[in-house]
Amino acid sequence: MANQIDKEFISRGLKRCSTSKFILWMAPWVALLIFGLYSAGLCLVKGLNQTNMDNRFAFGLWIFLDLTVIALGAGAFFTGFLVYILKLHELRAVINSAVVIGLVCYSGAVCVLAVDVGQPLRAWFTFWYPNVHSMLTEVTFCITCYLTVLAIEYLPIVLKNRRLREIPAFLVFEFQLHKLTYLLAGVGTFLSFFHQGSLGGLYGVLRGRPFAFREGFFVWPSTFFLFIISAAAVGPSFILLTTWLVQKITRKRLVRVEVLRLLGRISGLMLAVYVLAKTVDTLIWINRTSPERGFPASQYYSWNPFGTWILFAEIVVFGLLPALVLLTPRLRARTGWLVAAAAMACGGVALNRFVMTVQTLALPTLSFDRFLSYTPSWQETGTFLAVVAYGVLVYSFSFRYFRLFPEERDLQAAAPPPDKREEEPILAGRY
Amino acid sequence: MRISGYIPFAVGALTALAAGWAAFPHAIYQNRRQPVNFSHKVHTTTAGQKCDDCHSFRADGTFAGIPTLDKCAGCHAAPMGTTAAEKDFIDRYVTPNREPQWLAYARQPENVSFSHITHVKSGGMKCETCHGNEGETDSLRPFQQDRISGYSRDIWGRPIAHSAFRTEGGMKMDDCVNCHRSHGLTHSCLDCHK
Amino acid sequence: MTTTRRNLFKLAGGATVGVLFTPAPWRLLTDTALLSETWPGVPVPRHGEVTFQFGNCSLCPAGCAVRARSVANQPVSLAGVPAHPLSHGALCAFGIAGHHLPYHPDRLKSGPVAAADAAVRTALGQLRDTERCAVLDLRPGRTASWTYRRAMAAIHNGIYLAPLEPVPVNLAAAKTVLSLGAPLFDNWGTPGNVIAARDHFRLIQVEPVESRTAAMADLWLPIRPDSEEALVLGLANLLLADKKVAGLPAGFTDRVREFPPTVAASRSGIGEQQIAALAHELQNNGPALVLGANGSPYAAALNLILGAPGHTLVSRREAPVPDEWKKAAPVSDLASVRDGSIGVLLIDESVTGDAPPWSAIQPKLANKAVVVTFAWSKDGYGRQATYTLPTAVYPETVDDIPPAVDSPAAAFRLSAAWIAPPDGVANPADFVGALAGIAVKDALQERAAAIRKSGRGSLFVPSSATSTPARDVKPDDFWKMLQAGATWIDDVDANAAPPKLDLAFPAEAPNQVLPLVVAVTEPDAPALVSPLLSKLYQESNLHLPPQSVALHPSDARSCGLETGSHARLETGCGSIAVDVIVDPDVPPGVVEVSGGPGIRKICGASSRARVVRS
Amino acid sequence: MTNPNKPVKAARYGMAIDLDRCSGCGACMVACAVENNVPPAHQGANDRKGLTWVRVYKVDNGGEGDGRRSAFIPVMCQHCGNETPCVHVCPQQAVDVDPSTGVVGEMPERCLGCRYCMAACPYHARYFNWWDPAWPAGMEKALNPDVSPRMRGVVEKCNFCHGRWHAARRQAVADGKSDMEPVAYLPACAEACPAKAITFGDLNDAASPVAVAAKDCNSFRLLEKLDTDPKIHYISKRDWVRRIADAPRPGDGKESRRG
Repeated sequence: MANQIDKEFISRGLKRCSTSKFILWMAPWVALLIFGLYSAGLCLVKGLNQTNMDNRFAFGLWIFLDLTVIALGAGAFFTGFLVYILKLHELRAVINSAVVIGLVCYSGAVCVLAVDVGQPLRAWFTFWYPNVHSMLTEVTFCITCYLTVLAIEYLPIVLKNRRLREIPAFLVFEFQLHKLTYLLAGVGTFLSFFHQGSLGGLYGVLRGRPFAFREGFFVWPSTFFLFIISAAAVGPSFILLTTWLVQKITRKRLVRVEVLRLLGRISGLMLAVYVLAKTVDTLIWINRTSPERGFPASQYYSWNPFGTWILFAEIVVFGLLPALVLLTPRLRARTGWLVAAAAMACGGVALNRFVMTVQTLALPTLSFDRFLSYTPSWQETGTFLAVVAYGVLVYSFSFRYFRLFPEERDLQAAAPPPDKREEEPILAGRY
Repeated sequence: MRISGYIPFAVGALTALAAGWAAFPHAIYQNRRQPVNFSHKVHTTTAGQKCDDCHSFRADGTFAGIPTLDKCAGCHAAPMGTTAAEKDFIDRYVTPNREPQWLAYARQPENVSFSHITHVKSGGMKCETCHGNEGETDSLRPFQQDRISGYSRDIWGRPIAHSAFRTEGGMKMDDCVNCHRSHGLTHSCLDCHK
Repeated sequence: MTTTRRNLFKLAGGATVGVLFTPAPWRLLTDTALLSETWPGVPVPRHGEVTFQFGNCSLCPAGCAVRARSVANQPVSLAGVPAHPLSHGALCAFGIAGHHLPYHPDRLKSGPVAAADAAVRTALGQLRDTERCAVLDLRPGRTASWTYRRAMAAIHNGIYLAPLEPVPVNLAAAKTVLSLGAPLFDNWGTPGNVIAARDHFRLIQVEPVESRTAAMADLWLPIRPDSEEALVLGLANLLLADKKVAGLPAGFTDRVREFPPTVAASRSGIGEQQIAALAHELQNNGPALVLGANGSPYAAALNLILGAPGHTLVSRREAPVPDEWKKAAPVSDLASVRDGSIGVLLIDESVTGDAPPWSAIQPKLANKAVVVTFAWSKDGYGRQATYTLPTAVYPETVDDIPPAVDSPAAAFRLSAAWIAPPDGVANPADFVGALAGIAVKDALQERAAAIRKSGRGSLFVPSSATSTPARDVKPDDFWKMLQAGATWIDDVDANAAPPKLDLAFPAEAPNQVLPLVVAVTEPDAPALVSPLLSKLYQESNLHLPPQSVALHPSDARSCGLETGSHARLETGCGSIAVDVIVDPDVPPGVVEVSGGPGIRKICGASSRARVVRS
Repeated sequence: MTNPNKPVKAARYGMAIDLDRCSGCGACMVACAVENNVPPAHQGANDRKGLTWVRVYKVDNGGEGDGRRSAFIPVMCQHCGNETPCVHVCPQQAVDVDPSTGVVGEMPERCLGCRYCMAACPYHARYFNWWDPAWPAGMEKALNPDVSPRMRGVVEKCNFCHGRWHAARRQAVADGKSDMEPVAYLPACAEACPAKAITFGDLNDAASPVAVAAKDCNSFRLLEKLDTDPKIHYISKRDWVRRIADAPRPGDGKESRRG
């Protein structure tokens, strides 16, 4: 019976695993989600003393991962930008998936932020008494607005569902929404542009933390722009990565390999630009910005474990390297290289966000400070795992019932699923 | 789609609107009665007292607010009039020497540092400017307390669609800020907060 | 109109939209935000009239003058009295939050007063002639102390025990101060007085660890642990080279000959030239003063050589007492009491003072002896005593405060009593007085009258910040002013004989096999301190937490200890549980001990210790 | 407030702290907590999760053995005058600089506890309420009515004892003066310091002791190169002490294990 209802929701012509298998796959994630919600609840009820953050480490795991997640979610706006503004129609193959990923990343990040503040009941003050000078205000406004945009972009995907289409009103509504798509893409791009940037600005403006402080144009420090470029660079990489992952887990062909390569190429291009900009910025910072404020840049890297290696890793190993791989057609042609490079690109941005948040706070500012270390408590980790679980659940659900990959049906008709020799992926997670 | 299709929607909307505008503004407050049925009118007219005869300043500039029992007992050791309210007051509070638990309509939240003396002495403001015609009332209105925040309606809660008890109430932060702005006296939050 | 599922959805949708256009959701939003202002559990301070009251802090013998800012007669903050001739407006960290003590969670509020009284009376009745009834007073010289002495004189076989009072010091007269590890800036004497005098003398701190005092000194000589004696002998060797000093015990002069500068230098780790320079400075930049650990005969000998008595070491008259008190029991020393001879022991530890370790008291007790202690908290003698009776704490109790070691003239001031003590606390003076059938209710007033009658000294009135000769004050005003926080200060009598110094050198102590040398670098805390002191040792690491010790990593390793591990501190006088802090700034072979109940009792007398894991 | 026709004289309150007089007794920290209703430590609190608006650090010259010398330095909110780092980052205007006093004010009731300002402050002068405030039974009677206790989850910091500022002005009016005339007010730490190491006053008033001390040749401010224009001036005749104002140099002048 349930099986029957379930089947009715799956779009025509798409092969999806049996209900029981699907439930089997979802169960562990639900468990993880429940655990995460419990730890988040602890932080809300008992207060932030449940975390290992303290007066010096005012930000911790949560902010670092929020920044990372939002950067990875940038695929949504950037792909939208490419498809609807720059008319790269090949990418329509992944746009829906991109929207879902974006939605998941942003909503997840916002939820964690709500736990991260000491008085969530007052969170709305930021909208009522905004301080226009604060980067955080900019972030809050843009992210909330963009989250709404994503929700609206997500609607048509939902409404295209086989059963929901039967309701005429929804059909009409969805049709109307479609007219908006271009506008939404434009607005989304604009908003994302700003909050990705202001997330960078968040640290770039800290005049009191010369390690993070950067000069810039008008009110925006250089990190503002670096974050935008880096986000745009890893967005496609992350979509590439997820698409590939889903293909592996479901053992289906969802998009043409050319699409993945295109994503890789775009990503590589942006990454190259980013690495260049980042290098210039770092040089300016080392030679002018930091010394002018009385902080010789050399001393930042004399505190173990954060030696100069971290700078090298950030720019060369996880920046330049993947960029080169993604830009060389011969390497890009090999899926292994392509995926590996994409993964490295994502890792590079994660590392950058880590340096901006955690290392900034770990470094002493006063001569009688100490270098500080910090390890998140299980409640902190748990709260974040909730977001991961939530992401997987929403994505799996969307994948099962909505058409995230428009080309999927045709591809299934055309070619048999890839090599059978490959052993069963974990959790038998065929949808 | 026929018009009838919208009827349930309209019904829902109207019910919600009615409830939200008519019922809610009253439901949010709980009405508490004052311990004694005190008449400002009698004291200001018949007894011919001024506000600051009872609501006085201390030497350190702090405001005594509602007078304590001994102040009242000064006159009301024995009944001066014939009203039941006075007799009741003497029996229940003066004789057993028990402080009545007055509910202060206008007490600001703990985080506000309001200096009466500054406003009255160097600001030259009248009591009525903020407290309205409190001094002429013949009986104490019920103390309206917000069920959630616990604040008195006089200092918190804008008149919702004129369902408010009184509309002149000049003791909300906005009222303070407006007046200070008009006098060019706003410097920072900590001017008035503590 | 059928109620299909779809229609219900529509209804709900309509309601949702409708509500958004009513004040309800928005008002709930703001109200919950306001709820977070009046956050549950956050107390609301009491409001009322602000008044200022004056008094004196009785937490330690310094007795600093205090001005309390009270709201509705409840002190909410304390401050010093700037013009005060003794305390110069200073208050220490303990004193500044003294008004919190009555609310301390560990404070004793009630005890078996009646039972203890009965037990003591029966015990007194059954005392054998060889057994004695003793009062142990931690802070002699108070009016309460006189009550004890009177009572002990009245009671058969009564004896009054108190620690020896150190010879008073006149810091103002000193130009060079050599401190052998005396914690001059950790509530030694009267903090305000030390600071006021500080600008006029040169301070040389000889101490193995860099204590706060060492940090404030003009010269800090990091000496090898437990070798102050060698340094003193070396200095004496140089100073005695060209002159004879009367009154030095023969044994000492012989020892001195064994300590030419070379020996002293090699023993103490302080350079030969340094020692020579030190000797030269002490001799030529006088008057000099040597401060040692409590009653160190070596410091005393050096003072004698430098001619300190009469200049920087003075003899002090006691504040006058009524004549009928004169026939009170003499002050005797615990050591002089025969072992197993005390049948009834009454201990007044409601005041801080240097308390003998239990290991010193215990042998003096007869078997089945009744021990009653008057205390603020269970710590201290409470563990061993038969009865622990709660007393009023500062600022609840009216008592007088005898002058501190650095006050050259006698003084008489009353401790502040701003807060009503809880029912069920005992007043030790009343208790002991009642045993001897003496009414002591007005003892303070009687003594005040006696002081006023003597016509000596002057009275400082804090409210007006003026000093007037006592004889110009009307007798009843005198008492009133004292109650209002005034201080009577005796005038120094010019023709007083120089004080006798105690040069009794201890017989070579059987040197214990205790590896570590105790360094006292924290002020000795009173029995209770305000919970806010956590700012100093928990929420920052400015001070050592109470009941803790600091060790050099090497020592810690050899004891198998690390930061945070629980251990026992063992000295010749007993042992106590402590927490360990490993700190590379502590020199090897030294254990820094914190303040806190009991820990000083076992460290005061003996200077060596051992830390063992527990 | 004042009668409008009376011009408001802008003050710039600041401090000069003589580090050569500070013996690290901690009286200022306790006095501050008493005055500002800072709760005692929760048993889980440590020196990184505690609440103390002024913190006295023990600093040393990095020498070993005999060469080692220590000093004590009280660090409270430095009340930065130029582009105050914390003011610009607060998303909801919970922090502001009072133009009439120069005091950087923190509004716990407006704060949502995002702690961005703490990350922005180079002096670590801001503290977060990690726990619900709790006083031993009865001790709440001794709270100061001029300062409202804070709730859990908000940031708080030194505001030069603003409660005393209010009280002083109230008193001034009661005495028939205008409340905007320079009133006699002294923060708790300055009043409590037994060594009289803390001078407090109006830096705009060139004759005031604090303004004079601030111009002393031995006076310095922490991390002056950050160009935040702090109003807390430190004074020391010892060169190595003056050097602690600079940026950290790994290896030397590190914070001592205790202090």
